[in-house]
Amino acid sequence: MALHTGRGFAAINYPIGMNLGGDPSQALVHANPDGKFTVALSAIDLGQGMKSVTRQIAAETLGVPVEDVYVDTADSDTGPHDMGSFASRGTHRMGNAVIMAAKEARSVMLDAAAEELEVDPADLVTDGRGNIHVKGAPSRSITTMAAAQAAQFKQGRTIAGRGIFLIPLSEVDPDTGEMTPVSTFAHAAMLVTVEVDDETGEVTVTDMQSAYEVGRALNPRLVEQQLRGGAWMGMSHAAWETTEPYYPARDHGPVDFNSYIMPGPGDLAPHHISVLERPAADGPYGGKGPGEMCANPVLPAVVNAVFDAVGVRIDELPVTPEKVLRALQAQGGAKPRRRL
Amino acid sequence: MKTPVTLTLNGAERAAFADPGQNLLEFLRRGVGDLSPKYGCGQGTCGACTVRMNGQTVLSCLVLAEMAQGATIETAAGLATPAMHPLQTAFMDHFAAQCGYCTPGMLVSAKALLDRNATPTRDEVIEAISGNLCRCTGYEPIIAAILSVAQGRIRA
Amino acid sequence: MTDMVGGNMFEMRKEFFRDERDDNLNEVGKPTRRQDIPGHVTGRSPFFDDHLFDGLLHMRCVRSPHHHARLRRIDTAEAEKMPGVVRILQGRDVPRNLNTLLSLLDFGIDDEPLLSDTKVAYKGEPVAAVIAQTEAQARAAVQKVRVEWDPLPHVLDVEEAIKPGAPVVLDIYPNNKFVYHGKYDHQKLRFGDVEAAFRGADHIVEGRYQMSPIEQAPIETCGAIAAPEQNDRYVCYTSTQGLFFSLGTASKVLTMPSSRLHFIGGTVGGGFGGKVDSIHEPLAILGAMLTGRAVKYAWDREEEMQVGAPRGAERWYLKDGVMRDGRIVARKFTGYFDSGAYTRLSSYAIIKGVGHLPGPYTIPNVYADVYCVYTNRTPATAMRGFGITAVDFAIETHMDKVADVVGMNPIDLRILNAYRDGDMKAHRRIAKNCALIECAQVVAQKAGVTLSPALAAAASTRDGGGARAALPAFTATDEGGRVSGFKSTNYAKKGGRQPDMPGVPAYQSPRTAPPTPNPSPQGGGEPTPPPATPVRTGAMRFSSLSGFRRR
Amino acid sequence: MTTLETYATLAEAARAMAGGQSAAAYLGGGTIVMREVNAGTAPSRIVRTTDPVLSEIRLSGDTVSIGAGVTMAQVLAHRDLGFLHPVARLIGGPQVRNMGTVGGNLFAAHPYGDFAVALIALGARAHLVGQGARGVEDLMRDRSRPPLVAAVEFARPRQGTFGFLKVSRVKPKGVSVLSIAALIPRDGGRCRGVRVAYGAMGPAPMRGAGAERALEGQMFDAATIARAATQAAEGLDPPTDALATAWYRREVAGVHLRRLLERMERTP
Repeated sequence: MALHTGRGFAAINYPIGMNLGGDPSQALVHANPDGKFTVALSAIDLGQGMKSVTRQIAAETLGVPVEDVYVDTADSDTGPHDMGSFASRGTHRMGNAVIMAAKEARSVMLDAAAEELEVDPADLVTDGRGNIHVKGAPSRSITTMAAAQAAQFKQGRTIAGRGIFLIPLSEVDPDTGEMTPVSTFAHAAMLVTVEVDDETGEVTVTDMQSAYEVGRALNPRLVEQQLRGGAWMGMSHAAWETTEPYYPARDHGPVDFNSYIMPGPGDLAPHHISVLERPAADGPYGGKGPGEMCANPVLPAVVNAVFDAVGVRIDELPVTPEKVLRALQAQGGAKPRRRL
Repeated sequence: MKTPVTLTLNGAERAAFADPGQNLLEFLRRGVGDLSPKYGCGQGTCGACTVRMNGQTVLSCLVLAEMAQGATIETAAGLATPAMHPLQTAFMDHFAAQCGYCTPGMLVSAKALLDRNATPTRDEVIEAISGNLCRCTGYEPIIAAILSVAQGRIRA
Repeated sequence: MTDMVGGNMFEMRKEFFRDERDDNLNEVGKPTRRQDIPGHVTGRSPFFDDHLFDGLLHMRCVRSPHHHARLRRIDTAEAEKMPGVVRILQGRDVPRNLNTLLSLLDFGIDDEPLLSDTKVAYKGEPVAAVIAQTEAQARAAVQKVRVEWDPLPHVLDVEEAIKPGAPVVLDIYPNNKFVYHGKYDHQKLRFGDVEAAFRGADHIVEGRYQMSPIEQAPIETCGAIAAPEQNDRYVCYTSTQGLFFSLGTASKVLTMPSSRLHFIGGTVGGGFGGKVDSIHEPLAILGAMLTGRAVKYAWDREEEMQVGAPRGAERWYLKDGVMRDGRIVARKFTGYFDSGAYTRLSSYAIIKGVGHLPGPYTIPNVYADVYCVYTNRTPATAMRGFGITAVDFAIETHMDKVADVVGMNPIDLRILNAYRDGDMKAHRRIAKNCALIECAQVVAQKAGVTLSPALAAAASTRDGGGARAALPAFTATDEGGRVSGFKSTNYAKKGGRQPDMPGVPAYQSPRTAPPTPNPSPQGGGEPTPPPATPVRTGAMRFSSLSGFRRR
Repeated sequence: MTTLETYATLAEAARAMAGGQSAAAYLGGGTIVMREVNAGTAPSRIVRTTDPVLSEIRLSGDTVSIGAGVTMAQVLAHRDLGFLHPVARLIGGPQVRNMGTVGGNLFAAHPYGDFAVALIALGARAHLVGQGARGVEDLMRDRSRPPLVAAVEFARPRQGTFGFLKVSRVKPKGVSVLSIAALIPRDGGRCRGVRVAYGAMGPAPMRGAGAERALEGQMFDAATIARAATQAAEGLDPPTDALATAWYRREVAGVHLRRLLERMERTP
């Protein structure tokens, strides 16, 4: 028996947002009389962190602490229209809509504060800790709570805002494919180390080294969640998963999690992640969206690593022990390349 | 014909009628209203419905509700008292949940581990959660969260 | 910020693109706890199935055991008599029993019934829905529904399906292929002249790549609960990934104004693309309409895996023309998307994929023909990386082959060919905000891979544009795959309003101008393209993908 | 609709299984029957018993007797059953091991039934309610109308003579690509009374005649092990499923048998 180690590399980019645009997102923001804010969305949080990232974006734009903002989603009676959580559009589209709504609410809040402080709203700034004060004169200050109470009960102002983000639809040329698919791309590079058992064809991923460029990481821990979980899914796509083990035949299709297999907690490889941030010109605070692309580089990296280890190329996913063993037999045994 | 079933759920006595062939998962959810155990497969392959029955972790979708008569059941809903259990705090601090659907079952398995082994190794943690599938996190943050409690490294 | 978790490093490499960011913000960039995490760890987060209704009814579907068959008749008499059965739905009960998901964007023609009543085109296709007091009773009654089938020949492979004489999956499509722009049976990408470039290349590298069908496998299966709400409305708790997507679909197929529908979701047990199809909401609501009771329709795990739409299989053929020094001068793609029995989102994913070609590289000659092919398989739909994952697998495995042929370090090869700010892309827009080179360099450094000095010093912000910004002097085009008898619809004329966008926020660096100008609404987010090539014909609207109506 | 019948003794349960107007399923730990109940494919009558005899583990002299209702977790908790811990530990996850029983494992369809593989290698006999005893191996030949099993009984293997290996794609909890159990008693260095059993290499757990012949009466050394490996797949009829084809299972059976035997040979 021999275990062969190999390393494989892949690099990818990923279009952020619904291809060709035409996918609006709307947001509503309003303050309670005590200066706490509610963001009403119809966007969906399926684990990616929509509620959390829009909450931070709203707090940043309003100039209040994140604890003073709650994101309510998704109720079609209260949350305005949104296309949905797919195509890496959530953070990019909804984030921008929330900024627009929060800006409007903030300006009313500053107007109310200005009237109380008898100053020009243009001279006011927020400290992000619940206070509004005159630029350069922190002593001339009012709390967001007092401003909100004044707006509601004295001045009769609604501290609220509406936001929408839409990248209008692009045309596609039937003859050349000319189009404007998206406005920004995320990036990734991945180097995977595998061990291949040349008697059984079993492939073990032993290490992952990655770099992901995600625009601004609006919340680094949410980004890490996506990248770590997504890379695990990429590893799973590469060597474990399929609904059709004998594609294109439909025989032996999995019907449970014992036959539809994914890496277990005992199959994990250490994953060393580096995050680069090149802000997107039209992303919310430069954010892009790491959720979808994070799995993509792992698939080819694993296939390339298997080639590096034993010299066989598995061009049909998933890389099952059987495919590797058959290829090894056809090749007359392992022929390590070790190019990386 | 419906069958009356009385059990102790997270310390309180609860009773309801079980449909013929109804499993404990559906009984807990629709019968007595504890929605923390989740349906993920009804086949015993995902662990989302994990609860403790008389101290042992079981897959509630594979327990006939009638057989829980008189049993003591613990679910994730009973973890907070109301202060968060250290495991819950650790899951929050380690970002050990994304969609949150596997989390209640995962916490029940983790609690069962720490109750019998206060200082598990990484491999013991992996073994303890091997019956609970997570599709979001890649498991690593969950393992880290459980280990952090075991090693008393909970960030408040 | 660096954090070690079980030997898993996580680091922010702030030194890159530092002058393009302001890192001193109050909330953005902070590792704030998730807003929803307390609900998750206490089991209180309300997923669609965590809403209790008195007397909740359960729906289960009768499904085709055949890949392809005609429906002669459905006999529900025995099933109606089964204990607990309240109602059995068939196609005739659905007000508008034909839909395609993206018709809400006027994209694609209606091709899929909610409950098939004449023919089934895949194994597992629903033909009736039993509503009973318990799930067990619904399951038992499903077994008693008698269906008479006339099995038809079927086809499961994309390249078999487009051969002359192959079984016809859906007769509205020519040769089992979606029609793009009412003009071609595939989507074209033409940039320069690949054949000429192949002739001048030192090496030709070819490959065939097969992506497998994959289940999104969220731990929460897909489903919805609908119930009559006060004031003649219906509430629907759903696991959908697109609340208004599903609401709009229900409104359409039930011919019910959206004002009578109240959709509640937003807390979903994983989706990964598998909860976009809006299959459960309309049937659950229809059940509630016809029984006056709360109705739950959800897949069990087996249905989720075999009836729920997977990430479709894709087959890609790649051909590269490469110079000795590793420069790729031409790249040709032929792609086949396995859409399964119906369109769902596959036709659309192909446009996304084509816009992505040839990957993150600047290649002067690029060609692609990509086909959306119908087969007698479970319809495909979105999944994480939709339209991109499979072709990236093909591209990056192919890059490894190219590196092998020219005897080059695979990372060097990527950086040498990487796109940079200012380069012209094959879809005829200028590249900006690039960072592929930096990602590759960071990984090489971490993994101890020595790059050639020139490439180790390369940057996305340098040496792009100039000649690399030019469109090809000549682009070879063709009329291959021309179809007739189809015409496109026009999205723009149908409410494709292009509002001005006051206050569209754009991040502005305090120190230097952003790398590129903000997108203008009309520009769709990228700088206005240079004039199109002379060969370009009149632009078709995106919606023209929606294909066509019979003349 | 499903009805549950609970009986105080195994004998009554057996009578109920045999009698009654409609078919019945015997409910042990629930991991098999309840899945069928949930899927609506179980018989309408579910029969169980609370008979304490089912959960007894008895060791007298060299004889081990395990009640059919003993769970995998109970096997793992029993100090004197250490040689079976590597088997029980690889069955399901913690929850399944708390529920799944020794008796149920005898009748678990492919790809399940790894504990039965170990029992076959150990030469276990199953005590059937009112039907005397039958070899577990023999019981495997027809599992269509399973009799009620009270307990399984076998001779405790000598230290280092019993080995088990399970190959699965998912770690630490995954179903079998294949599993192998081997009993290699030695007498003056020679293998005597060898029993090799496979899981997921046939319609049910079965003996490996080829490997046994290669080992029986031979010195337990590298040459013998190599010979056994080449004959490992003889007489096996592995299924194709979502995890592997029959070809693959046959192809690697010898490799894994060799690895198991080498491990046993290294650690006497």
